[in-house]
Amino acid sequence: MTQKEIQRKIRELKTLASQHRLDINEDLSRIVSKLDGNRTDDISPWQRVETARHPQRPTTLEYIQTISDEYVELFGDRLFADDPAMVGGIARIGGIAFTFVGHQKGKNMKENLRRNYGMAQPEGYRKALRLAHQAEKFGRPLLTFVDTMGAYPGISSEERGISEAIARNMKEFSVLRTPIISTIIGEGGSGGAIGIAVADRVFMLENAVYSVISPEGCASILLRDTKKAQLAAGLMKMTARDLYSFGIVDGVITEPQGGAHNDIDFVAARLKETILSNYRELASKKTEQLLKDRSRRWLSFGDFYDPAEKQEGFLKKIFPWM
Amino acid sequence: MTQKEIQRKIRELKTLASQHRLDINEDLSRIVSKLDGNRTDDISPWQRVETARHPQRPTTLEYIQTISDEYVELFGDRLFADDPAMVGGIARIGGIAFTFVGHQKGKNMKENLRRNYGMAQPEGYRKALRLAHQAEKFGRPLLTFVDTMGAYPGISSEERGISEAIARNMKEFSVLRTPIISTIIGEGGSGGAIGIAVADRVFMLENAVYSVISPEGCASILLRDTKKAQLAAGLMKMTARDLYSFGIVDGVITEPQGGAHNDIDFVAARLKETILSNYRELASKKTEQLLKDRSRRWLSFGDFYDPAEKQEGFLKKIFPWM
Amino acid sequence: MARPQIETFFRKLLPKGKRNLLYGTVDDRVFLQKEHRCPACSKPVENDKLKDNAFVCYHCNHHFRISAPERLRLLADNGEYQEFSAGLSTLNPLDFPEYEERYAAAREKSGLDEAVKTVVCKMKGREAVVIVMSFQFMGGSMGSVVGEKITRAILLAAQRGLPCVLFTASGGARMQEGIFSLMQMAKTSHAIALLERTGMPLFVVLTDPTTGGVTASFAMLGDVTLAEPEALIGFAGPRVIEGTIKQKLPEGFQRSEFLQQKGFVDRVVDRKAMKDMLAFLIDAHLTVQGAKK
Amino acid sequence: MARPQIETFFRKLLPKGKRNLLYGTVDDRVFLQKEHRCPACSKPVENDKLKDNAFVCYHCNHHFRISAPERLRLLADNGEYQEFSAGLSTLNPLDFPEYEERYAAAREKSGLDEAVKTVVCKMKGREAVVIVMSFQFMGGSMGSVVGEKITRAILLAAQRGLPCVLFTASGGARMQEGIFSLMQMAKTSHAIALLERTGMPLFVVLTDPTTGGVTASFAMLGDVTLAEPEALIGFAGPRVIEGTIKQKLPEGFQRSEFLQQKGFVDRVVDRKAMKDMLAFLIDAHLTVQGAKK
Ligand SMILES: [Zn+2]
Ligand SMILES: [Zn+2]
Repeated sequence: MTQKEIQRKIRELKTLASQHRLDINEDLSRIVSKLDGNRTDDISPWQRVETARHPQRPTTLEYIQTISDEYVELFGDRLFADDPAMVGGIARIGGIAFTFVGHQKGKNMKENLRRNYGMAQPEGYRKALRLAHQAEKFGRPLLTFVDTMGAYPGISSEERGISEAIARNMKEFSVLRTPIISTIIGEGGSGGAIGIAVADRVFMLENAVYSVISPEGCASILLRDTKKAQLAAGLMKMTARDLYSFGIVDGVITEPQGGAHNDIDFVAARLKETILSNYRELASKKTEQLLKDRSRRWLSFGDFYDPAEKQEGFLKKIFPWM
Repeated sequence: MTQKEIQRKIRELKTLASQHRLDINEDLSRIVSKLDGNRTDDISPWQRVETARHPQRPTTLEYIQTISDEYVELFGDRLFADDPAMVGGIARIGGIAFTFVGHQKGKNMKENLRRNYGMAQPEGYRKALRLAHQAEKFGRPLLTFVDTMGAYPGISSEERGISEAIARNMKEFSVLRTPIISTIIGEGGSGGAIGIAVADRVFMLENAVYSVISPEGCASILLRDTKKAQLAAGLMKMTARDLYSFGIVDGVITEPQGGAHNDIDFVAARLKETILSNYRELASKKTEQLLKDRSRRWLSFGDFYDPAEKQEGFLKKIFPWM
Repeated sequence: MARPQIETFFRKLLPKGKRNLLYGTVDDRVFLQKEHRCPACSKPVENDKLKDNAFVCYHCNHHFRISAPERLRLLADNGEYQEFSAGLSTLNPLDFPEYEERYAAAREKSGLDEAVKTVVCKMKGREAVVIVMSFQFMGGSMGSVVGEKITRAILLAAQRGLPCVLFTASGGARMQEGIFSLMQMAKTSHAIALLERTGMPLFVVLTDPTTGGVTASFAMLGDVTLAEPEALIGFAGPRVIEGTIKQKLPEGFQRSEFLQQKGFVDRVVDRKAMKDMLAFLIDAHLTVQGAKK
Repeated sequence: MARPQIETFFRKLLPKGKRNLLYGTVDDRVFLQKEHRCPACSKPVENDKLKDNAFVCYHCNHHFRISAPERLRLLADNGEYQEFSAGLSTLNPLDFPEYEERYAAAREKSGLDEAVKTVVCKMKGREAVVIVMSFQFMGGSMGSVVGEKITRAILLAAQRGLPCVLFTASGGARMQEGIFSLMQMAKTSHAIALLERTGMPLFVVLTDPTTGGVTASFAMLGDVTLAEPEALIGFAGPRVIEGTIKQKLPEGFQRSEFLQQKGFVDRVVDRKAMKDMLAFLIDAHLTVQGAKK
């Protein structure tokens, strides 16, 4: 979290300076570049976006197949339908039975039509929640894999309550009595992504992106120019490295040159190792501790100026364990 | 339960007699008629059925309106739709806030089309369950009112899992941590009825009927003659008096001559009194006791010959509190 | 645990010509004929070859209906199981005309004592309570005996800390038992609520056909719900629905694959893969770290 | 509890000609004009008469958009409330261009300090934590400040054992805060999970418009969900959906009444009946026998 702390201090400094009408931007950017000194990031944010969207990028089921000893896919939300844009089931990985859920894109036009390009509808999120509750009931840890442009923005999706489904998932995941490890493997698009990404640990593949809106959406709405998506990709700070520096994700999983599709085994090995080592760490905690830590994590997100500097104090007062 | 005990003994006697090839039917029927001696039941089962289905028979919302100080109807299952065939909400009755749910028939063609003649679909049962869970969460007792030919037997209903919805309701109601009082106010048709009728106390209005299948269905399937519905109505033993004698329902609420529609205030007063007095009794129990008693009630239903006579013993062994 | 299979025992009691009824259960129309044809692909099938293939058509994968003893032969290690509550029988609680006669006839014709058999057995070494319904006993209908046996078996799993596997096959309620039959829906559902609290899993396997009150109770309450291919599964029967909507039902409606697509079945599993699947699921639900409380 | 209304305080700071902006909030297009017409029925409305009618068109019952101070004037007994966490402001966590300028402009133009106001007040004598969003502050968008204030207010209700009432009005995420904005969806949802455990109720009132990340988080997590008539409520905005499906949306789509019909809103309630409704619901959720544990 030191990166986050530094970033935060810099922002506070900036606010203070602007209140006192001091121009310290130049000095600040020098500090920032020194902090970043040891990095050579010659891959642009837009290139990351393109890699994350690569038609051959490995999907949830491909990773599951690669990292598990054996797995069984399970279907349906028990309410309305099975949503092929969201898969789930039970996978034995390193001898441990995990429940998994994840967005599922296709690799060709036909499969993408069936899977709606990984844009899940309410029944997808409700399937994920059903399987999460099963995991909780039987003490299986939960793995989630995020890879979606966003929840499907269509009439059917709205009619059946996509908002309710996403909201309920976040609430229930946040207090699920079993360890949850989430990985953004491709696109982490807005509410559709976070609808299955409330977890104890969140990882990103190196070329994955995670954002409140697509670069195109940002360009169109905020920059009022749909052609500025590449610029927006940078401004939105949506790369794995950005989010790691913000402390929003816990780690970045290296990809081979050019992206995960060039060597899925390489990525899967690191993914598996990350999952197993983090699972072991989480499993060693008592459930109450696990939930307190998760609670602390999610309540802490946000960056704002508080004149009373009482954020910590406030939460501590409300919940002594904070 | 003495009525039930006697009936049971008679059946056991009969079985024993038939095993020993004794003809005691004549003697038995004399005993039965003596037991029934003080009753003059000149209303046939079929007349009960017709009264239960009377187009002007008071509905759930009419009873709620009549017995409550104030009530608010609440809508929707939070999943797919609001089902007008199943109503629900919060009613203050005698100063106490109850949650209520019930089938809702219409009083004219237009309303019946909207309410599907009180034949609920999955969303209706899921609305009932949602409201039941709310009642549990906030410690409100739950009232249910049964008045349906049955769950809607159509494509939409099957597609969205009417079986799952009814099954889940029975399971959840059976362990709901708040008192439940159910009243069959008109037709209690099969799974569609019991889907909201698992309760601590079940009452029937005098002319209500409650059965696993309609007399017409029974006539067609078992008697192989659709015209024998009147006969079937008697064979199925579906009147309030029958079910009370079996110990399936806990009491029968008197109706005025000709049926409840002739004087709803008369019936509502008795209904309200029944609800409030039974609520007070149930509320005085600790929750664990309430649930044990409910468990015992529902596990005990069924009538069969057990050579080892170990039914009681078996359950006691499994659950010491039985 | 070892005990002679009731199946074998009953077989010997039957006249020679009718012995294959027990294995042949399946669909009476098929097995009462001398020559058997697959009802799905219409090709002739040899009895022995069919039996060796778990009563799955070796031409087209059609799953013939099978009864409890045959199901247990396929599932239980060495075909061994311990049966419970086998002696229960109906008391005809409504005094329904002809019920007792039909009941006796069903016993004689099927060689079974009721529409459900409840046992404890091992599958690939995993011990479980296994509940198996038989459609050919009065259409697998649920009366007091069926409800009681299923309830006892579920509670036995709860008490012993065993997983529970439930194979359904039923036309619904035993109408001759009227309201007593209806109450079994609530009773069995409540038993599952009690099982839930023990953390023991319930695996339901839907087989052809499963309809009516059985579908609308325990059949839909599994932690994991499997189904054999193309089984008919529904609440209202197809004819009732056609009567309601006044038109023909679409192809595949109320079949296993349809239910999987509609979100009510976790997975359609071939009969021959069922034992492996159950073993995997039992492991995944029991051998893990243990539910955090 | 009593404290001068911030509303009044800000009003005095504004140049005279702009003071009615605070009351007029509503829809800027309407109130920046000298003559006001109801956007629904197009009839002219008098400012004072409209205000006396809770900013509901007295011709056609159209509910004008109102801001937090106005909402609280209608709800809080004697218009009195105690505000919390009022001083929080953005740090522009992404260094997003022009964000700070827009933020400052929004503060000046609206007279509000952020898109949400969190208070404790009484309604017909019932004390509650009340959270009110204001659409005219940057489209009611949720950034870190909005998420934090809502989270704190919900947790305050949990700590004090007070019911919580939440009026939504938002275009969704504050995009300038990127991922930090997205995280507020999870944060506020988690706060509600914590509130749930205390047994205190959350009543959500959806007002026009409520879309995007706000709809897909706390807006949909009330124990009871009310909505003002004809409010636009959805996840994706109508234009986005029309872009997806390449056709016009049906009449009434994503409106309160539609959501009630689709099962996501408990009841559409007129603004003038809202206070009575909330009082009834608070009583029904608090004064009962107490949840059995
Ligand atoms: Zn075949
Ligand atoms: Zn108007």
